Amino acid sequence: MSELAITYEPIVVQQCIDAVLAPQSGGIDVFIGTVRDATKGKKVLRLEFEAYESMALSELQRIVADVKAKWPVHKIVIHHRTGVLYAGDVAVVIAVSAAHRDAAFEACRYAIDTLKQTVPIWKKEVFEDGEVWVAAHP
Amino acid sequence: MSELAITYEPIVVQQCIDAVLAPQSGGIDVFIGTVRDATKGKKVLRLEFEAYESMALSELQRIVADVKAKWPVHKIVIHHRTGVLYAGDVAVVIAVSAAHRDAAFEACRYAIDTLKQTVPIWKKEVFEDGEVWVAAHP
Amino acid sequence: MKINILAFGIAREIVGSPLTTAKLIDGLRVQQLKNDLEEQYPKLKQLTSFMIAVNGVYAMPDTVIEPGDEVALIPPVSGG
Amino acid sequence: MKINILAFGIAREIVGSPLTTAKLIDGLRVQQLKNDLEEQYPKLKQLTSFMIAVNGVYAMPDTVIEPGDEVALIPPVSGG
Repeated sequence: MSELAITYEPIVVQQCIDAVLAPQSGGIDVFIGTVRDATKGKKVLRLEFEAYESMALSELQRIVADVKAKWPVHKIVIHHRTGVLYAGDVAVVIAVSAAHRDAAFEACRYAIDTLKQTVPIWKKEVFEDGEVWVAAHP
Repeated sequence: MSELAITYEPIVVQQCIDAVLAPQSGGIDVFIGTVRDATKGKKVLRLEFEAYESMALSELQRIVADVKAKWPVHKIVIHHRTGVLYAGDVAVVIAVSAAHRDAAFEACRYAIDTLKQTVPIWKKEVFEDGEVWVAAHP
Repeated sequence: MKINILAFGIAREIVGSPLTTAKLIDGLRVQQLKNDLEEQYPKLKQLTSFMIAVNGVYAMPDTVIEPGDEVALIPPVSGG
Repeated sequence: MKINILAFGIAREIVGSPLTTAKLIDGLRVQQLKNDLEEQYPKLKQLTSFMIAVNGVYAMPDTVIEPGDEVALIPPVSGG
């Protein structure tokens, strides 16, 4: 399975975990971003994700390189979904294995924080009475 | 599925994740503790886990209560395996869901750190030339 | 020179198309392109941020746009 | 009074059994039981730590052991 993916298909969390399992690893941290059914108390009907796919993959590659330079991690997998998602659907999975849990937790946290700041993926929240591109306006 | 378990059966990570998924959740953090094939460069043949089960469950319950008092988490699942485990086997899974990732990451980290300090579970590392109860001696 | 410009998310909605072809002066820098676009599409100025990527990399304001470059309008990202 | 004492991990190996029955004086406190056990099994003193749980809860040194209590020897835990 590929380390990085931007995909229209549902993400299978177990496959991401299996891909980072390594006999020398003692800890795996996994972050799973899911679609919430409401934002600030307002019901969300669906989310629509789009990506600038080639650039998103190269920005993800940069995150992986940064992570490997900063922490002694064994393997890292980042899969992000695009298209139309509903409450409870998995939008992103980041799995990181390391010999010890410190590195796994810190690297996973850094990866999702940086993804949200730099990777060209956008989501539109669709409500009953309108839609909003998340973070687009102050 | 029960929130807390000490079990001889293999832990199915996906079931732990499914159990914390909630439509109001936006982030799930999962820690998976696995058996390493070596400790300080020495090959580990197997690990043997034992638990003081009734007390372990009540200490886990205390961790869950602490977590829920400290962070706005939705659901938390902690499953720990006992018996004989080999390299790559899953020894513990902690899954935490929350509206936002901060709480999920911090609560999951707190839970595994506290588990390792307070929950009466013991592991013996078996090497080719002997065996050692982990952390027993200074 | 003629150049293809990709637009994503709300920027795509503001410019009205995921791909537009613009006629740019030779030696145009990213900052000037940004200014021109904001003049043509004032709604771009209302965004929290608005970046230009050239060939799949966030571009510096003084980067010169070359013929054949892939230019993209990047509104605030919101993945995850 | 007679009392059942559970032992786990390396403590079980040191005392030689997962369950022993000890004859304790009435009103015995946890600290005294600990001292008595360390005298009887000096290897307990070599552990990084050695706690006593009474009825499934870590016990304070001055806790009095009552008839029918479940007492357990808790060497350094190492789950996870």
